Amino acid sequence: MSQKTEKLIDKKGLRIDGRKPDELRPIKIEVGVLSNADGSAYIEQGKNKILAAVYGPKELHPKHLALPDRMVLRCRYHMAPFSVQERKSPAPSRREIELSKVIREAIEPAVFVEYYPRTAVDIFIEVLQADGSTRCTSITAASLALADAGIPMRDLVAACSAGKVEDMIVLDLNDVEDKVGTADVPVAYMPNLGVITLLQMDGILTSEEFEKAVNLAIEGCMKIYAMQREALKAKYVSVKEVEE
Amino acid sequence: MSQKTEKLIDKKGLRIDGRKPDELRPIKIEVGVLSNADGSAYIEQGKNKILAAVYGPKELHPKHLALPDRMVLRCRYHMAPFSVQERKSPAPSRREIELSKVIREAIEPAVFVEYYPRTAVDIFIEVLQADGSTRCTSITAASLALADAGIPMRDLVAACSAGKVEDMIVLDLNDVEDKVGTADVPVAYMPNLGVITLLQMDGILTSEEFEKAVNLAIEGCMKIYAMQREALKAKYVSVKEVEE
Amino acid sequence: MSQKTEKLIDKKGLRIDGRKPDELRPIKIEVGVLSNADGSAYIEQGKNKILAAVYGPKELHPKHLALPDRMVLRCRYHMAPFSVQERKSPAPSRREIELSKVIREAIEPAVFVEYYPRTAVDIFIEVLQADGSTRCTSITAASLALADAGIPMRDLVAACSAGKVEDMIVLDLNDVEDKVGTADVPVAYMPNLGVITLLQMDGILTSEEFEKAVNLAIEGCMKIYAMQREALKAKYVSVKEVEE
Amino acid sequence: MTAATTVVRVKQKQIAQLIAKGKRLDGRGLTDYREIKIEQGIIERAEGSAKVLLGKTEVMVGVKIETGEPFPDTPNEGVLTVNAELVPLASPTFEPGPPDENSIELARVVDRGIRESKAIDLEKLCITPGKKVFVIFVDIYVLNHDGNLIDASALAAMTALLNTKMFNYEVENGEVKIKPGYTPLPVRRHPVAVTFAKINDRLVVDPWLEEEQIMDARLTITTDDDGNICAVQKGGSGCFTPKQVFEAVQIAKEKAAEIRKKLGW
Amino acid sequence: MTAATTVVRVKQKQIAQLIAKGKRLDGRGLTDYREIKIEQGIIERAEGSAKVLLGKTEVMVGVKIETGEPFPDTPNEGVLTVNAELVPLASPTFEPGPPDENSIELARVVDRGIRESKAIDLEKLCITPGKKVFVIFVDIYVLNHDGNLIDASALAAMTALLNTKMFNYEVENGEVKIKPGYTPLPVRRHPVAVTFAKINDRLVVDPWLEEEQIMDARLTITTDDDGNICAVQKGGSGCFTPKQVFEAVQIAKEKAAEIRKKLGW
Amino acid sequence: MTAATTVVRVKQKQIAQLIAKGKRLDGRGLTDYREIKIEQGIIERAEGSAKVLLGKTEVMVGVKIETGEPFPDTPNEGVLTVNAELVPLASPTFEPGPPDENSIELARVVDRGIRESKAIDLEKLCITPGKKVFVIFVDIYVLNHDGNLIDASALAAMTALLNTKMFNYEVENGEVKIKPGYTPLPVRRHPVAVTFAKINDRLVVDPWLEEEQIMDARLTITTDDDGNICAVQKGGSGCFTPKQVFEAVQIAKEKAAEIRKKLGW
Repeated sequence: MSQKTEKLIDKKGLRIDGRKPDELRPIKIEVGVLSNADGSAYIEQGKNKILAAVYGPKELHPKHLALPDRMVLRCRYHMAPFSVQERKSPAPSRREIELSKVIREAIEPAVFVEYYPRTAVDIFIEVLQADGSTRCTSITAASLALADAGIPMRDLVAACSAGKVEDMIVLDLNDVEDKVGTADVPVAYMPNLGVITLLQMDGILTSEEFEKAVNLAIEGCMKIYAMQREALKAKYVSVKEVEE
Repeated sequence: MSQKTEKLIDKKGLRIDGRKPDELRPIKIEVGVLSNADGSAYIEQGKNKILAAVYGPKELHPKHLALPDRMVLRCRYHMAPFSVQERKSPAPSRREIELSKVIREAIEPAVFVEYYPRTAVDIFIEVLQADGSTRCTSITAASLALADAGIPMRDLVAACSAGKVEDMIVLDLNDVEDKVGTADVPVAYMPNLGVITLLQMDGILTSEEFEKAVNLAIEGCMKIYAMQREALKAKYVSVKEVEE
Repeated sequence: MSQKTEKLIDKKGLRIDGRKPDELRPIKIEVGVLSNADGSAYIEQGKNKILAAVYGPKELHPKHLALPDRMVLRCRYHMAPFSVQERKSPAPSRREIELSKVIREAIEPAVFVEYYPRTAVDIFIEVLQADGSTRCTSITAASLALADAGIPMRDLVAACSAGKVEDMIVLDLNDVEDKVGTADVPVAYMPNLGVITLLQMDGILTSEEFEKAVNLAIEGCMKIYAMQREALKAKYVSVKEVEE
Repeated sequence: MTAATTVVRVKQKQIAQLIAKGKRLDGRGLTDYREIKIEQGIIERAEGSAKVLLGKTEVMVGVKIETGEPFPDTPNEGVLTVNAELVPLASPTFEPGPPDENSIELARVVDRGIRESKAIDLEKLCITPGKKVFVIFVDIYVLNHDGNLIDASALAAMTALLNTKMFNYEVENGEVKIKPGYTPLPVRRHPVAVTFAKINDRLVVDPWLEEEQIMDARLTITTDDDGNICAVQKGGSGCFTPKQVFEAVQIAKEKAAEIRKKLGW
Repeated sequence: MTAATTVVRVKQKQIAQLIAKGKRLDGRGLTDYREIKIEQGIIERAEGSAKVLLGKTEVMVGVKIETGEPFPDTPNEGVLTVNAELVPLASPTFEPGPPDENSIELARVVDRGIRESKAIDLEKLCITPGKKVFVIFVDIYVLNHDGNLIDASALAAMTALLNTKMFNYEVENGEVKIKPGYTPLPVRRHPVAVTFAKINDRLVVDPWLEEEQIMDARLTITTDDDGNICAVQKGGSGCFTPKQVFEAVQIAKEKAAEIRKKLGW
Repeated sequence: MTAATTVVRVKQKQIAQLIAKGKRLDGRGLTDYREIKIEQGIIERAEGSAKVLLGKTEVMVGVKIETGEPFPDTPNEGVLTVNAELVPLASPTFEPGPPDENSIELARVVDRGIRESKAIDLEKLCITPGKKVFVIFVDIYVLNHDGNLIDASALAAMTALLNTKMFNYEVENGEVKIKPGYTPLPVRRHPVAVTFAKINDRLVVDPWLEEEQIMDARLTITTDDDGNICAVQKGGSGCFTPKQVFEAVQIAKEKAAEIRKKLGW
């Protein structure tokens, strides 16, 4: 993260997009949006626009990759060429390969993988527009797509980032805050079980700041979790936090 | 197709290589030219020099790709690095991948694919020198190679292009006419059945011109078809249309 | 090999690193250096630093590649990005692919491949630092790694280069001699059987010079062979030829 | 591609028999399109964008503009690049990986329609002749595959190009300086692709997925605003009589005119 | 990844049960590292190099320096590139071929530790702003995999960077002229990665291979000389409670300080 | 590569037994080449071309000339690039795809013969030292594989180089201007590769496919016009005694001289 001279927090303590430090961006969730996939979800979080689809459980080819006692969960995080400022080549980047791995590992703890031995479940995530913290928004969507597909799960996984922007710990970094801020802490959380399933950090934080950021991100996850559950019931939900 | 200022039709209505509008380029055909392939054919049409070989029917690996009720017909159209003005990289281009598909789909209607279930037949086409309308010349050769391999067929497929060059609908475009002309219409045809198996077009034509071009191309196919049959009998034939 | 103006042989007939024409570079050999591999060896020859590991015999995937009457011997010669002056891309170069083939073919004559039908044995060679004649040093190491893995062998394979440097036939070319010299003749040899298993040459030699170079390289192989046997017993040996 | 189950076979038979009678399982006439829904400008990060719903087929297109070098044989023209991705989210038959023959064919057919109709005035995209031009990336992204990807993609591509905004600029010492404001991309023609499936020797327009699975062959006719043909592509392992082809041309002209009218093109 | 044999299962059970009691099969305490052996400067052809042995895990790192272009958004900074190869010599589970998700994750976690702690003064590696900078290639080469590749690789990378020598140079008409002598790379921070495995709901530091095979999840905390956190990475298909995470942070700070002290950093 | 059928085995045994008696199944003596037929200049689009028939083995070579940058260590020399494709048309054992070890070895052995004999005066192909030189692409295209691809390819490559015509040019402000007329490529040496198979401990020259399938090992000796050796390559999973190698060298010199004489080189 490189430091630049932009002013990210104004005199009132509000952020570049007018949010309070602990405020989420507006979120829209829709479940079951694709007719071909076994499960799907579409989410907008700020200007993030992300689709997740689930196919499976299904047979695995070649067969020697199948596991005798559990399903194989696979995940592909992919960005559309037009999702970012400079056109992205369609070939998967190193970043996309790493994120596919950590997202899969963030979701796998929630899935009863032993229910469908010898099968595969594929999670496909397409970032149509990227606006910071896409890995969190992707996990939130992927988790809903799995539930929509009827894959048995211990809990939904909700994900949200926190970070440090100009000496302030803030929730749910947008693109500018992610790039120009001091630190970024993406977290995925299973509220019912009280456990963290994704945790990364880059930047510089004291351990106190880190603890604060993780706890703030978990609070964000709790709010998102409520929306996820709402969306599963309603198949569609749109929330913008109002001034309290 | 970009318009340039070259003069493609002279005052007598003759084309850049002296041909009349409805005249084919000189054609040489030789069948059974390669000792390893199960069937093969070599064709020269103008400066096009093209080899086609057929291998099969044979086992398919991996086996789960085999079809229970028919053979799998595969086709690879490939250009030698030295076949064109600027050296072509040996890796298959997007154009070569598309042409491999449309050529396969032009030939498949002629083949009794159900005679050899669970097998594969490979058609390999190598363009040694390219001089316009190579996809048509390739189909003409591939069809002969299949016949030479003894693959059961409904009919031979003959192919020929027509196009528009300076307001005139002409037969069998050469390289310059293809690049500088107004439109190109490659057609593959099964004369006995009276059906078109390949049809593409790029450029600009009124529907009347298009109809005229397709009909002219079919006439070309009929002439080439006669040569194909001759070549299968003689294993070698060379034809240059003479002034009538 | 390009001719440059550096002086490679001094007035006393000594080489750029002080060696006599028929003198090997200092050699250190250690066998059984890696805990995961079934067999391994590390060798330093001059500034060459090379690791070889053997895995197998083991099952082959996909199974249709297995041979009913013998093992499949595979070999990968690979250079670390930092092993040469200009950083080498990690993707295998054409040179590495050729060397993997000739090294495999240099070692295969020594292996009783028929003892383990339907299996595979992998030889992995990593050049950590390259200083000329790496293919020979690699063969010497790979042969020890095979022995360390308990793969049944007719004989050890020892390898050494000879070449022509400023009108003199010399043993065991280093990097500078390899690049600036007139010719390079890498040889692999099985002393007990008296046969050559690798032979290449590039440069220009009369047939008399070539014969002399091959014979000198075989002498080098004999010396290295003695060290190999010593190393198998001692698991570690370090030899620098002393002035006689 | 895999063996169809019995239930599927029964449905396929039904679809084919209905078509022989001039009817379709979803109630459409043989030359009717499914409902077309278009959204545009939905990807703010892209210079142009559109999403087309053709029944349940869903295609998104994003347009990005960069600067680059012209092709040596057209030094005064910008570069148009059309790319298509059949992302695995859109269909159980799509696989991750580099573009296969289907996505390449899709991109090239859409590309030819735009290019051959000279829909974009590429000469207006030249910055410094022979050195620097604008490169227009048209990225087709199939989100749900329910048949007739070509027509949906061609519509989405043209819609995205029509709402594409280019930043204003001036050239100073060979460098492009961005100036305030935007101008639309110089789009002057509106090619429309109309695709037919041949089933039971009849032609149907805008085949949906289940029709495509049983069709003998496919034919796409792209026409421009004047009813001229600018691109044709036959696909599939079957054939057409010349009569069927010429009949398709007439229908394609009519359907394209209808669509152009509906979209105000 | 394949089904473990009975013998292996028994051993795995034993490892897990011991850890529940606060013990480890190899006699270490839960927060003890294996023996660390470091060699440096061993690859003369490289500008910097190191080999780290962490128990039987063996990682080599070579540093090469070339000139190249800066990234557009940091025109005044040199470029740091970290790459990792899991060469098949190092483990029966590694395959030849392009980098897979494991080697990419390894490289990126090590990269983030160095980059986010600003360990290298990249501004000192600029030759001509916006045009020419030094590019530092850090190549991680795993030679034997016995667990905890991240910590071993991060240690080897920092050791190699610390012994990296850059040739002296001057710029003449935009061309770099080499001058006699060498200067060390401007390294100013010493990030240390400390990795935990969660087994039987307990955290163990520096897991060896057999512990990794039964761990639920992995957590790496990288801290800088001041005890600030500069990179975190959770791996594996399990989870951590927030309490475990915060506990790990404290242990990581202590272990990193110990290592830094031992190495004289 | 697959298990040979009984009929094939019987034939293989016969071939081997005949060779032990100094005879070959096709009637040749052990050191006889098959009939060599050469066509040249057959690809008008290429600057040079040739087709060689060695019995039923058929190899085409095309030479293309482009301009490019020299290698940093030879700034005054043009660049020679030899590439070989074993297209699947030529043999049931060839597969489509990127070059495998066999095509790479073939290209590199032919390349070394031309390069090490200094057959082409690369210094005459320099346009602007260090900046711009001619790049000679020699593309080997195997059309039918009936054994001994190396010798056929080397012959075709040299024939194609010998009939290669370069356009005349002058350099104006660093740009190459084409002038009327052509000059031949500066070829000054005529390396010839002679390949041996070892079967039943005997050496045979110019093995055909069925001999290659049973040979223990392969040896190629390339010599120049003066009988000097300029490239050697042992192939195959067998071995040679030193005596066999030196014997092969003498035969190779004789056979190469014969071929050079026959071709008027």
